[in-house]
Amino acid sequence: MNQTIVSYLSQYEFYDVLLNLFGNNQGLLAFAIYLIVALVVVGFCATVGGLGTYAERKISADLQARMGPNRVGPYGLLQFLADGVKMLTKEDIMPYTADKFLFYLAPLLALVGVFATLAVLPWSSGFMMADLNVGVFYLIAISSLVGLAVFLGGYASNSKWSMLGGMRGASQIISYEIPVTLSVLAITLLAGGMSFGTILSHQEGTIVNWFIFHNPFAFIAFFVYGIGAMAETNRAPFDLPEAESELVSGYHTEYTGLRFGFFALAEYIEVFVVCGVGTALFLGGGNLPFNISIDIIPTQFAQVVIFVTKTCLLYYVVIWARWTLPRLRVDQLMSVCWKYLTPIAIFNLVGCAIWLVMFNGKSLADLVFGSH
Amino acid sequence: MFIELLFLTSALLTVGSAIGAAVTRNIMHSCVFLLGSLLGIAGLYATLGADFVAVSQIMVYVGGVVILMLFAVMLTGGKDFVSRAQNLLGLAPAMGNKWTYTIGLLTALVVVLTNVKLITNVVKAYPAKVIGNDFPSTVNQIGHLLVKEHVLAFELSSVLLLGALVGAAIIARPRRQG
Amino acid sequence: MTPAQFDGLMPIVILMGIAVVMFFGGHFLTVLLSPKKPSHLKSMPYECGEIPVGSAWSSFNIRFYVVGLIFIIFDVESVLMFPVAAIFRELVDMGHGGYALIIFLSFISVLLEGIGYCWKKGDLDWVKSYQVSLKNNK
Amino acid sequence: MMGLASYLIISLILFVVGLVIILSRKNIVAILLGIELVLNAAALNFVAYSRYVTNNLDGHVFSLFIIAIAAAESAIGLAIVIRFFQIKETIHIDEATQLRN
Repeated sequence: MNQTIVSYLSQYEFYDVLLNLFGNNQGLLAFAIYLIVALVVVGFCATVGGLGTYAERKISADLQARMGPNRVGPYGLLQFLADGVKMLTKEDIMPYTADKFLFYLAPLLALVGVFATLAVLPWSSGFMMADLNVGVFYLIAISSLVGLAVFLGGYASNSKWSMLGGMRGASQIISYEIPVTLSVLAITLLAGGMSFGTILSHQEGTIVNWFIFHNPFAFIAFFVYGIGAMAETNRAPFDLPEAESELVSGYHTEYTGLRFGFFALAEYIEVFVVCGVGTALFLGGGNLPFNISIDIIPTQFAQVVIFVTKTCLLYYVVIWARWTLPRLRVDQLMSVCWKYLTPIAIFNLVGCAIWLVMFNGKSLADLVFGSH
Repeated sequence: MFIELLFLTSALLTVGSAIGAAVTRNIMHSCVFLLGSLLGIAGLYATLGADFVAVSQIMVYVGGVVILMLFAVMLTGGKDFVSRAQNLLGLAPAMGNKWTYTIGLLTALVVVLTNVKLITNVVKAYPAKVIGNDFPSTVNQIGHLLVKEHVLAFELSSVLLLGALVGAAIIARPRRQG
Repeated sequence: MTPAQFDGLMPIVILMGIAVVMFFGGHFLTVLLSPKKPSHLKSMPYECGEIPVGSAWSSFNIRFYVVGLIFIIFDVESVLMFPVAAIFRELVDMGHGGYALIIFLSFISVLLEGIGYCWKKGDLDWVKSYQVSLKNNK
Repeated sequence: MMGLASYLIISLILFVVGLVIILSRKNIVAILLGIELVLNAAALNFVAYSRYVTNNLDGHVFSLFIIAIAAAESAIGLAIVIRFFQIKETIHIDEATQLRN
């Protein structure tokens, strides 16, 4: 049942050719395939993270009726490569009063925390790297490492601004993890399992079978998840910990050069991962809204393309929200989380449970159209 | 073969950072070393086939307890946390004089001897089967166990969490300097 | 886990390895490429230009801890609820839906009462928690 | 090499290191840290036995509850430490001698 890329590829005949190439050692071949796929996924996500910065400037530019970056490469597309090279050649300064060991460790924790979530992202029903049957839960757990990295980054650089930013950032990330976990819990209720394979297989068919339209509570849970996810990646109206005007870019004030680059890369990839999880959980990642049989291009690649377009749509909404909504104060930030989001998330969870028991598992569409 | 590799790295990570947590004098470093050993223990759970327990260990300990400890260290006078106690051959901060250590060594010897005797019986009784009884997916079985046999414990744990929440909230509430 | 399922852990370890290799490779490149002109002024923590006074590691307000506390209690609650939620649909199909619902709702309602208590006692609000708690603790 | 004995040895080492931390540290937060290590050593034993000896998952449920109780315990312990610091301005274990402040 757990469909990973290795088990998917093993249906083809070139797999057996490869097998005896590797002296039919099953583990080694799986390791090689996973290594290649991991490098491809990491390269893709790094470019998407880089393009995220480019898209952010371009979209914010045309929201404010000005031209974004267009010098480097056609339409400024290679802007993020230029930023990368600039990061590499900047001097790497560490404040003399800083705590050397933690200052060095914080970006590594952030990077490991974000890259480990890529293992579970469901690109398509066949191309999942690791279809663990604790999939979604593992993703939430590993992304809590980033909150720790934010705190350690803020603490280690021993400047009042970054210390305050680190404390606020860590408390914001951990407090917004509760609404996200509760809305993901509502989806595990509906899907009857935590692995992305079961969640996706429950959303096949037309747009009506997506979990967002399963019942009104799941619909609200999508928005609770969206707001919580935006706050968890320090984006949009919740980016107080790194607010330029107040905390002089918060916890990574003292980080220069490539260390700051790692923090920024981890942040942008995490926004992409969070949007990807949003599409997989609520919008049936990889499943077309209308079921026409596309046999011209193999279904797996079509599903990957559909998954990536849906994620980029959500990414666009996140960037759009950043440049239209004002920034929240600290106490508003915390009261929104604890007094509005968490009660609504618990209400959704209870609602989903009652809905499942009352209509024993049938979605709104099944009741209305009366199918299966 | 991959499993032995994973077992070795997580065992080394666990034991190494546990000893690191004991040896470093800066409390923040020992918190980060505790984090390392907790991640190692999660890896050990993974090699034991307990995938749900490994992930809940990461979620609760790494995402919660360690951050809470770092907050507590910051809230209780971040100033003086390099412990200045005299230390034992420059390694672990020492406590007590040479008598305590001799008695400590004697008890340690007794404890280790009994444990070794115990473990030898266990080793003889259960030889290292490579993959013994493997469970297809632990999450569903844990769910069934929680709902059927351990229902009382499941409900009581919510009462326990409520008690912990209310108690800690009362204790940590800012009051007039009492 | 069956041996094949242990391979499910392989991508996680590989990706973490890639992150570590990328981190140290990046640092190796910066050591090669970037200029190194350390000066005392440059490595002073940023204080909008003034000379930084005192250490930043002074202690902070208590409300950061209350947030962490409530988070960890709800974290443990969601950990215990995930297995039950994962098999909820299976129980509904097996016909024990009502039984599972009772267990699930009683577990949540006990903790909902906890957050209600913190809300009323003023632990959740960020700034006024001192004045409100003074009024409550008269 | 991955038999039951190796897991027992690892949890023994963790237990002993946790005990050393509890005994040798003056900072109360460090003592709580030692308690966490001891609890983890016990939870590891449960899962190891449920893997190699019994073949039901009670060991997993047990270690889940150990994790839950350890989290609640450390939350309360740290709350007490913070109150103690507000009263006594220090978290050195030798100051905690009276029952009333």
